[in-house]
Amino acid sequence: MADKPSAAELKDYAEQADAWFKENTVRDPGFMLPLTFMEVSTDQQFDFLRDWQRKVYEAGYLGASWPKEYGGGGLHSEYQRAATRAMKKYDAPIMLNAIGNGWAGPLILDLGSEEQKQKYIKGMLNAEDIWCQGFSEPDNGSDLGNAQLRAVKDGDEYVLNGSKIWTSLGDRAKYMILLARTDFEAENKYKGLSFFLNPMQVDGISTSRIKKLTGEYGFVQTFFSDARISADCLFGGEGNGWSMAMKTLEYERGAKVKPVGGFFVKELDVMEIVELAKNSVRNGKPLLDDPVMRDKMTQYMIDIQALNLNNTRRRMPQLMQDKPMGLPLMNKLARTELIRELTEFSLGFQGTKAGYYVGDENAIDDGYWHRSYLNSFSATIGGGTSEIQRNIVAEHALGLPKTR
Amino acid sequence: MADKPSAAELKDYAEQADAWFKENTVRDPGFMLPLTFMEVSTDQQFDFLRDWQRKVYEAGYLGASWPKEYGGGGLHSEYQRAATRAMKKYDAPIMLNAIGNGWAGPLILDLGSEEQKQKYIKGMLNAEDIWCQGFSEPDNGSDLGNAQLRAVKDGDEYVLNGSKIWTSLGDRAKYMILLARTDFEAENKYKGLSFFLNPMQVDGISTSRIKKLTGEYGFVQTFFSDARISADCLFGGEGNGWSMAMKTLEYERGAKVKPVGGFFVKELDVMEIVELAKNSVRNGKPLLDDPVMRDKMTQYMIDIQALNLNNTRRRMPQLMQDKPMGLPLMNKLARTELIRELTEFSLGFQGTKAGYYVGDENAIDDGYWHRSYLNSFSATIGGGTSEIQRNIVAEHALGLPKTR
Amino acid sequence: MDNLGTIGTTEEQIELMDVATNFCRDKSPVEKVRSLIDDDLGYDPDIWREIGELGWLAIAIPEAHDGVGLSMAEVVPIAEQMGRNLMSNPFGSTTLAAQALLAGGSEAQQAAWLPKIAAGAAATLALREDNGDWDLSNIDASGVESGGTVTLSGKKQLVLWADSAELIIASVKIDGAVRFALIERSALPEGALRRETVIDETARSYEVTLDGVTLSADALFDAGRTRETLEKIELAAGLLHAAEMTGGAQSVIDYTLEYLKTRKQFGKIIGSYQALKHPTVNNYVEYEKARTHLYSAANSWGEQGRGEVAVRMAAAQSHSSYSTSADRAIQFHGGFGFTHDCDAQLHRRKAILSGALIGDAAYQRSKLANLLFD
Amino acid sequence: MDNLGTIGTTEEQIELMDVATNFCRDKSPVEKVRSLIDDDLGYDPDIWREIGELGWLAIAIPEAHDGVGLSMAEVVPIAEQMGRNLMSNPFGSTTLAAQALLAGGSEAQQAAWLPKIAAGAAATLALREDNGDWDLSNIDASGVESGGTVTLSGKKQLVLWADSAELIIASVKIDGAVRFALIERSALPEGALRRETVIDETARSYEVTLDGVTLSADALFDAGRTRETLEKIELAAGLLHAAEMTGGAQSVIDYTLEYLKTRKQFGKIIGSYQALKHPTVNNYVEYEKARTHLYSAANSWGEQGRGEVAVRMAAAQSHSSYSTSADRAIQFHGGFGFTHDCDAQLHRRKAILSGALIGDAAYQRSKLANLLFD
Repeated sequence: MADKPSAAELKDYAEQADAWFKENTVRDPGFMLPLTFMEVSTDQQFDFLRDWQRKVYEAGYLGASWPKEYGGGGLHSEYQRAATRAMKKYDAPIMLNAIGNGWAGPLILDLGSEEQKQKYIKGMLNAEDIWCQGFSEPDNGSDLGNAQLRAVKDGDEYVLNGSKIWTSLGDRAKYMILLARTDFEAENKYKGLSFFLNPMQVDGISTSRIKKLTGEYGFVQTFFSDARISADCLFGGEGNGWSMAMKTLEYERGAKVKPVGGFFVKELDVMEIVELAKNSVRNGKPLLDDPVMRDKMTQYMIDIQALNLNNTRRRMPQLMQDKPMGLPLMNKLARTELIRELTEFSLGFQGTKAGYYVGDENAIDDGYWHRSYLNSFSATIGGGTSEIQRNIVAEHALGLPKTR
Repeated sequence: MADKPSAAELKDYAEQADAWFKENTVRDPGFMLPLTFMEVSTDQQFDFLRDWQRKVYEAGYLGASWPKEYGGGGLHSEYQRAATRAMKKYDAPIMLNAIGNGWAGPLILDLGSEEQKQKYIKGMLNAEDIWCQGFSEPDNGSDLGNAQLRAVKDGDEYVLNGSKIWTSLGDRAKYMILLARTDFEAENKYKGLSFFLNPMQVDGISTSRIKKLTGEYGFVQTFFSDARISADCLFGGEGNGWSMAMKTLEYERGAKVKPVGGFFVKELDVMEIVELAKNSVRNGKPLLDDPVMRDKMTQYMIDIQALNLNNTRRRMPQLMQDKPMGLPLMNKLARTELIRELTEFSLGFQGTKAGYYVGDENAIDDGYWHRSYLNSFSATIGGGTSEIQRNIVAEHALGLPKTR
Repeated sequence: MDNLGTIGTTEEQIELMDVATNFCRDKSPVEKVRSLIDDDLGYDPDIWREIGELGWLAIAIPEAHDGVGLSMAEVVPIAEQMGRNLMSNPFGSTTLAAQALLAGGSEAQQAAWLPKIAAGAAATLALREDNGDWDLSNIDASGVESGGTVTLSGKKQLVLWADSAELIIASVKIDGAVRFALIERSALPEGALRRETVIDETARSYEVTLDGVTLSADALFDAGRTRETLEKIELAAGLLHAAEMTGGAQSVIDYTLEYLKTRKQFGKIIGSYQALKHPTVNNYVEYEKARTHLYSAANSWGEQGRGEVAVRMAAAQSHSSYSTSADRAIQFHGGFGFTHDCDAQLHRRKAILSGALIGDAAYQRSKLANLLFD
Repeated sequence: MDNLGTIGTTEEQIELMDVATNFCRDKSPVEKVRSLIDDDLGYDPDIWREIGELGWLAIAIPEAHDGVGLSMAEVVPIAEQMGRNLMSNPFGSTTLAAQALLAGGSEAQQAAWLPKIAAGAAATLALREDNGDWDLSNIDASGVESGGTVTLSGKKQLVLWADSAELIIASVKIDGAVRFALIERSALPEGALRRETVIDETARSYEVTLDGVTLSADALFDAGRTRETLEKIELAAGLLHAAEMTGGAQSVIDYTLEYLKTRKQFGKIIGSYQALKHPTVNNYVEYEKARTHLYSAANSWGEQGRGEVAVRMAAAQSHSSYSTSADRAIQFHGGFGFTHDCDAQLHRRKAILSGALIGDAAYQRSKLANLLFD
């Protein structure tokens, strides 16, 4: 455990980080940068973000607080937080290798063997090894526990058959964290699941790109037909797949393992929409002179401010006595629904120009708002739909009975 | 079956009716008149409405198209419709005996014996015999089919034990249409139910008034303890209670039996709220100069106009091809929820005066709007909550599966 | 209020509803709609010819000009069924051009163009500009008149189906006043049309550069007719798009219902979950309101005052209903809803374009408020 | 935007939160709340005395005037818990009167009254009038000054707890300018107070007739302090009511949850139906937003600019959250919800009164918009 830095040490580091990101952050490479790792569509975007992650890592501002022996910086997590603040400050691009750094990495650091740590950690930090996630299946979008992809032990290998879907970067990944069914007779659906660190470059594993409602690509469906992987890929032991998967979700919520740094999803900058509103004209008058728009915009400001302050309040136990799970569990629901509403609302600022889309020279902000609205569904649907989220809040924060 | 009147005959009658209601309609007796038969609170209100119904009946404008031999006017239903139009035109008070004329009457005329028709119809038309409804029970508010009030046959009597709730006019009624359980071993909950025309002035039947959230009275709970009624009160035969109850609901929707005439519920006159809005001042300016209020008010006008036009469209088969049950089934849901929203919205017109309630000289419109808002829940809850209504529309108009 | 619309239908309207219901369903299955997305023209010329032969373009054109002599009321069920089946073609733009000619065109101009349109020629309107304003009188494109000819300049945006239109009626400012110019597409210089990328992939829209276009002064509408022409166009467009959006709302709700009735999660048909069921009921209720307003608008069309109130109510309600139903359709289809293969996005995108063209629900309400409360 | 509030707490605030949580829960069970509805005074004098002894009325009063020397930030958790337990008494009106004295009172006026208030004397403000306006500078009650005495006339409405207050601070117009007058209730003529029927049955409100009330000219606040006094009152009232409404929202949601967890229909606990479960989650989310804004407002209280933004956000969010949660609470309790015995209506009525007193969510937003966008 690295020592807590002195204020002076931290200040120095923070200033270095600030200077570095000030100098190195490219905000407009001349093409649209993805707001989330789920929106990487073109080779251009992929290559740019991969290079960017490596560059940040090599500068020491990614994985700074992960163990030195596996490729991290070995520093106290305060350092990494300072670096991440600098990235935010300069609106730096996202970190590409989200599943690796945010999900697989923490799991391996927490429960992996020495060999596994040696083998996987550095490659995910420098973005050499891209990771993807194989939880959802076409027939079990919301019902992860019901995963049906079959993994049958055969000697020192597992034979995989089935399909996974919504795999971000699946066509570019070297590894997949895979939830598969090893036991079809288990007493309940969860106990039959096992968790694998699955190599993607294997015969019998193929991917096909999924065209999103935005017209872009970003997800793939992955097909497994008699794909053979080494039994060493099993992680956490047979039958423990569900608990491993749940752990990755905890890490994602920031539990236990030190933060890898950076961010995988760019939060919509509210002020952007205020700017759009301020610069929009409706029937010859500034949009924000229209009291109906003002009123709605004000309500959104109230919502946005509340969600931003919630992130601080979550760390204030004195204000988290009653229903302590409420704020953490509602965050995804509230934030993703707000962004959907807000981006949809922004279309109403654009008058006839709302008819244009990404790619037309007449489109306002190059169609950013239309695209953001359509993309917003990836967050209200992915990672548990808003409907599922409401069940979770109701059952785990409010103590209401399950819906059968 | 009475003959269809000629245009001339109808015109004469309509003119007479118009003249009569023009002359006889009292709109402001000096106290607040109930908007629905569920809101009759004081003796003053009750006596006034009872007299009014008798007067209308005796003038021949209520039950005009019900059979002459039982006390009706024996005319074609076009006549009654003309009379009802006149009542609406002059904003006449409601007809008090709703359960009698709207529910029990049609049932008896449709399926009752000669004796029953002789015994009951005239008394309900002239409001001599007030009727009430005993379907809901304290523990089965929404689940009517689960009624538990026990009716045990004993010789030529039934012995009743249990309780009914939300009985409008229950403390003033001579008869109750009662849904009771005669068979606790029936194969399903519905088959165990029977339907009674139950006399209220019987030993062992007592009522207690329920104070509404408005602070007023209007409903009672009725208690039955070893109350004995004649077996002749059974209607439709043992085990047919559910289908009898369902029939009363159909009649209420205007099926089969000729319209008795008048109305039991006064529809909120939209223009009243527009007037309130027009006359309201907010921060020194007319409320309707406030574009936010204008915008909301406009949306309500769109909603109100749609629901009013729906009543016409329902009778236009050419516009009811797709999902024919949709409009009829959604009407209660849409209308009652709209009235709740609209009356709540009206509180926002009143500035600091919204703090006052019925009875204060400073209250706007004597607190009419606050009272209407609070009372609006009787319609979003009573007769099947809005949540139940959504199930009904989903399952019977849209063909979605039942929620278990 | 005496300016609220009433509801009613005409026999012809209902007959056309029956014909259009079958025709649009048969000729525009969704596979066809999707194949046309990648087609330059954007519609099937044979079907377009059939539409002409059916006389649908002639419905609201007077018999004197070889039309059927009915009104926009009878056009409504056709537009509704086209919207319901995502059938995209110059029907709407052509109908609006004919309405513009009827409102603003001289006898000669009408005689020159209405029979052609009635016989199946496509036409369109060029009204919108870079200011994005829904107030169509706020324009910068201009014309200079001298010696009997007019020279135009400026750009018009969101000109639907311009490449298919034989006639483009453009609004331009001449001596500070808005005028309408009849432009034959064939008279446009090379490169005057730029295909635009619009949010609705089933539509075809063009930016039209007027620079250097010259025409004879008698290709202009009379200056005195500008105001009523603008009003007529706005109302006709509102009614037409309300019809399309209402049909679209019906179809996206049915599409969602189909999924809710068949898709299983957690071992249950998802349509049995009230989280999906009840919002769908709410959307259905809003759709029925929209359809009621639509046929009230059709019925009140042409009545002074009432017509505009009814049309704007229909436009506002259909836009909000279509938008919300399509938004929920995406959400309720879960992962599939996020794919381009799910039809929900086709509807969501179409609703956005329609709102952009005629003014969204909030805009319609702001206009309505003036009619209702002032 | 640099005028957005931040969130934080003080130790004293949290200590008071713990004390108030227990005190209000123990002293204000709902049976007691209901028995007080029929009580003329409207609160339990012994508990009021205890509140004085606890020093709660002294919290935001400077030590120089025998106060604790903290700020409104520390009053917030108390008001929140009172709202949560529907505990009704002159705490709020007295606190606001003290804030008014601090903003507008002379040293002598503060010295005369703040120690009394700190020691437990009730006070109130008389600001509202028949015009119903939320703009407190729009008043007609007036005073005429001559020879060192002021003669008042006019009526003030919605004066909370006037019959219990030793001091009534009334706004009146003198020579066309809004002034504040310190009126000892004992100095009011017979019949000057009329108890009003307000929507919240747990509150006590009076109409105060000022006609014939005369007082010495030094019972007026300095004319130069009027503006800041009005602003201070509006903000303090906004914060206080936001706290009450936030506590009320928490409590009506918990009350609903309790019912949803125990009531059965169709053989199932009704809380398992998503039709009730999901809207309750939405209401809960809105409540948590309100509470976050509340403690941001408390924390930002006193910061120029930020303070008002944070307070109005808290007021807007708590009013809409409380109103909606209570409205749904009535609905979700079914038939019982429609009865006076169900506590949901107590909350719904209280939310209406609070909105009437400080300005509802829409009003707060309209004020906010100016602070945020202009």
